[in-house]
Amino acid sequence: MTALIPLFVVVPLGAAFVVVILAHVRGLKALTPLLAVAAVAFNFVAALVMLGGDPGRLSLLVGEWGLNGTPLGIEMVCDGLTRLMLVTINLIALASIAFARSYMRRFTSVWMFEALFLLMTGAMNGVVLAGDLFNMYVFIEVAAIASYALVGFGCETEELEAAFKYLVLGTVGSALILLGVTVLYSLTGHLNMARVAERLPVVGATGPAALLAAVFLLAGLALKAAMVPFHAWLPDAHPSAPAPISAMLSGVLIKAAGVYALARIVFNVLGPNPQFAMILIALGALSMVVGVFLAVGQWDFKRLLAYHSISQMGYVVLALGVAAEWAPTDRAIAALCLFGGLFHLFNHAAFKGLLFLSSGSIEQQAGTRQLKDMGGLTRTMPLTSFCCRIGALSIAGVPPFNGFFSKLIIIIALVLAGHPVLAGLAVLVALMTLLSFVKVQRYALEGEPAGGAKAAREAPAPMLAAMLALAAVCVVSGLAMVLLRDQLFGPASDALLAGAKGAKQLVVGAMP
Amino acid sequence: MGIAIYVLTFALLLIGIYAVVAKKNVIKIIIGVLIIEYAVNMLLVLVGYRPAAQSGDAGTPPVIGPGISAEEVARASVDPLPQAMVLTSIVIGLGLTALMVAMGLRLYEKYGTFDMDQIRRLRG
Amino acid sequence: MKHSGMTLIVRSVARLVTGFICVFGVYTAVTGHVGPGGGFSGGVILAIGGLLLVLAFGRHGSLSLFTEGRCRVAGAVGALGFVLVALSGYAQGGFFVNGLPHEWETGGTILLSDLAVLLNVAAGLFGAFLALSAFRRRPREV
Amino acid sequence: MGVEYLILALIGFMLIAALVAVETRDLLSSVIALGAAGFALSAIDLLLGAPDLAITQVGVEVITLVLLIRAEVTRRDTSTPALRDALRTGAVLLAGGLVLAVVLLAVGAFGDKAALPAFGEPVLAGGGAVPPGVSKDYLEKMTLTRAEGGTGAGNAVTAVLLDYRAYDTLGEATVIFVSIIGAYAIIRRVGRKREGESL
Repeated sequence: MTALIPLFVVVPLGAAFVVVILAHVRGLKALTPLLAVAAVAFNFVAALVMLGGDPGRLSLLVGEWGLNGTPLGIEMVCDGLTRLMLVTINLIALASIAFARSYMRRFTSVWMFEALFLLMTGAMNGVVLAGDLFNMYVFIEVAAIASYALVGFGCETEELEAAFKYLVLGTVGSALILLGVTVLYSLTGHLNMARVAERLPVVGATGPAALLAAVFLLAGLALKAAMVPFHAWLPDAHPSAPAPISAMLSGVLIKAAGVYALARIVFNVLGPNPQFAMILIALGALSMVVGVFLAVGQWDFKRLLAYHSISQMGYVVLALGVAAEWAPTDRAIAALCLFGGLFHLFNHAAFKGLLFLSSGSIEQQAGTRQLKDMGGLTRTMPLTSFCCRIGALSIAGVPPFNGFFSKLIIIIALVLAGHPVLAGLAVLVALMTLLSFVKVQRYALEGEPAGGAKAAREAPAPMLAAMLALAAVCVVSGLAMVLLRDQLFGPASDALLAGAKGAKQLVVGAMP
Repeated sequence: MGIAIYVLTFALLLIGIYAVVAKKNVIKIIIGVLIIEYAVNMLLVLVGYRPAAQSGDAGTPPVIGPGISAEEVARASVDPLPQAMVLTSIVIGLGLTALMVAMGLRLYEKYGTFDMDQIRRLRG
Repeated sequence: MKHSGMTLIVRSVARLVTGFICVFGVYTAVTGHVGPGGGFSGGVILAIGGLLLVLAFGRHGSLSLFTEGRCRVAGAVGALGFVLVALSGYAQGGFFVNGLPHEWETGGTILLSDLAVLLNVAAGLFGAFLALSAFRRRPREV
Repeated sequence: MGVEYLILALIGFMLIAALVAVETRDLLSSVIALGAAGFALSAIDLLLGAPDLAITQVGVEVITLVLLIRAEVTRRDTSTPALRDALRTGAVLLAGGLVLAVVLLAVGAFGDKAALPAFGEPVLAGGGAVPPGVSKDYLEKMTLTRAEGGTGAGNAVTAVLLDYRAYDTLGEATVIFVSIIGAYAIIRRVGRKREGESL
């Protein structure tokens, strides 16, 4: 099992290098899409195998560099949370790359897209598998650079401007993360997360130097996760990318490089305490409310979805914050919050990926992203509209779908944790979300076909297959929640709640 | 003395952030990003420094070579790990520069200006 | 297209110096395990050598052998080589396990990794420079 | 203690060069001032016992300067300051002041206990609250065999980069690769095909 861990990173990276070589060999260029799909499919299957296997922590010392239980090199860790993230990332990646087979036909040099896509996916797998602070930074940076280029892939004017803005802000965020890592290293002499967590209390986990590290890390990761007030780049960058990339960015990149890293560092490295909890709660609540208010007024379909990403990630960060507040005192409430938060994280990946893919399908067929120029898509594109509707119902939190359950759990957890005001806000935001998606239904799907929608035809089969698969996930994961809780979310929240104490267990595995 | 060195490094970081946030010329923004990289890299090298055995000399490199024995390296050389991190970070910065220059050139080609305000206005 | 080179003096000096720069770049890379330097420094220096020739002689002067496409392939081959070094560890029992003779001043796979990185960095940077300078010179699109 | 004063002077020079680079209106001067700061940084690297970094920094600086000078299609920064920029500057100054206050606390300017190790006394040197970190092993095991924790490289930075932490370097090689493929993708002549066009 541990031998499988590096392959999550190496297979996509190696495939990307091979794609570049194949693209320059006459006659072999046609193989690149197959290779890309095969690499992502391999990762998805491997993620399912990992999920089905032993639910405990797996640890791999890269290069077998360890002495008497001390890692000398880099450690890769696969625990419950990592497994959940691996499944999420590779599920959305598989759907997106399958979708891209047809969608990207309109673009030139598609092999560059495939190479960048594979590099981004592999790097995100690297982020969630990292048991080492600097390693995490490196892979966050690889994923981010690939996404900067992919946002500008269409080379149109707005796309370039959005990509440049995203690049500059993203780089500032990365620099802040590296500063935080530097401070932690100079305090503890280690980069291994478990070792840092172990030694931080000795030098003063609440002292000014640790505070400095926390300020840098939280600010940098909040920038990556597009939390309000660091969200300025997201509403430009996410809609500008080609649709499969929008699905990847909103669906998994802001989670892997932002929220996941934030959770890991707050819970497993710095250790949960009331100050960090307050910061996370404030960031989460603010993003949740501001994001939805900005979304309601949007008429550009993809931009509307992007603002909803900010708002929905607000739910997740809010739940994480409340969990951090209760983790030292009441484990049960913290576990419930984490369950809600992580469940919503997975659900958001599924329905936001679905919505962005269907928006891409609509944009391609109807030739517009403006809701006012559409109408009656149910008649001209029945299957796409069906998928879009399932995604909208899920994000709006309508009962049998997955979004309803995760929001319900978060709200219950907030009430139990003694935050009735925040729970009320969460309900309000859910209603606003519903309102905004009623608008989407009303203008895009219902009524008489208008504008570009008149000439629209149903999307090609690969695109439909990707959307239907994600729609099935949205329906099934809502109903199968009780089943999934022990399989997926139990080990994941345990991994976070083990905190700095559990981090010591990270260091196992073969020593020479 | 040491405190002044650290504080000036953070001042350099702030100059970079100021350029990124307040300047509107694409080239100036790129320069701001590069200044931020300098500050971060410098801080990394600084935290690994320890003075050479003979005071007044530059720090001992973590390299065994003519005139530097293994014992001396183990006893007095500077920390190699932050240097490896900086090397990574320098290379990341170089890659980013290439990407930023590509985007800057492309923006100029499309809009005929480096001014982000004008670019925004032209976009409408 | 007529290339824009520089004056005769610059060209002569460039011709003389480039050889030394390139040799120094490779030397820096292959001695990285025993002295200062390594694949990255070597690759950057090697790229500077190529850059100097292009600046002095123009795009089509002397390096028409190294096209953008070939540079991309060479960069990918370098990166793939590094991945293969990583995977070769599986033969020894794990990811990135250094399996070659590993005593004092041999460095095991370090030399191989240095060479792979050298190719990756030098070819990548030189190719990027070619692409950017070719872009700079082409007429504005409508 | 001569080295520390030299480092301080060089950092001061970098600050001035950075300010010139940010504030001057002529873009060519601006880029050259940035280059000056970069070369000062490589001198600092040399003083701090990092010859590897000094070599790489000089090389990277040259390439950066060439790329930036090539990128300068116009020479003037023609942007005009507006009220919003003044507000932004104010916000930066405010946030910067706060960060500097935390930095002062963190570097132990007020004699705090849980501060960063003082300059010149890294964790590696021992003597702090925590035992020296992994770097101590890197330095002490340089001439040993693999079984005892050595790599067989005479340069500890290379040993860390390509053996102990070779996996990071895989990421690093990937970064160069990804940003260069990204640059190619950004400067493609045409991004999207038009109707019925095949490229």
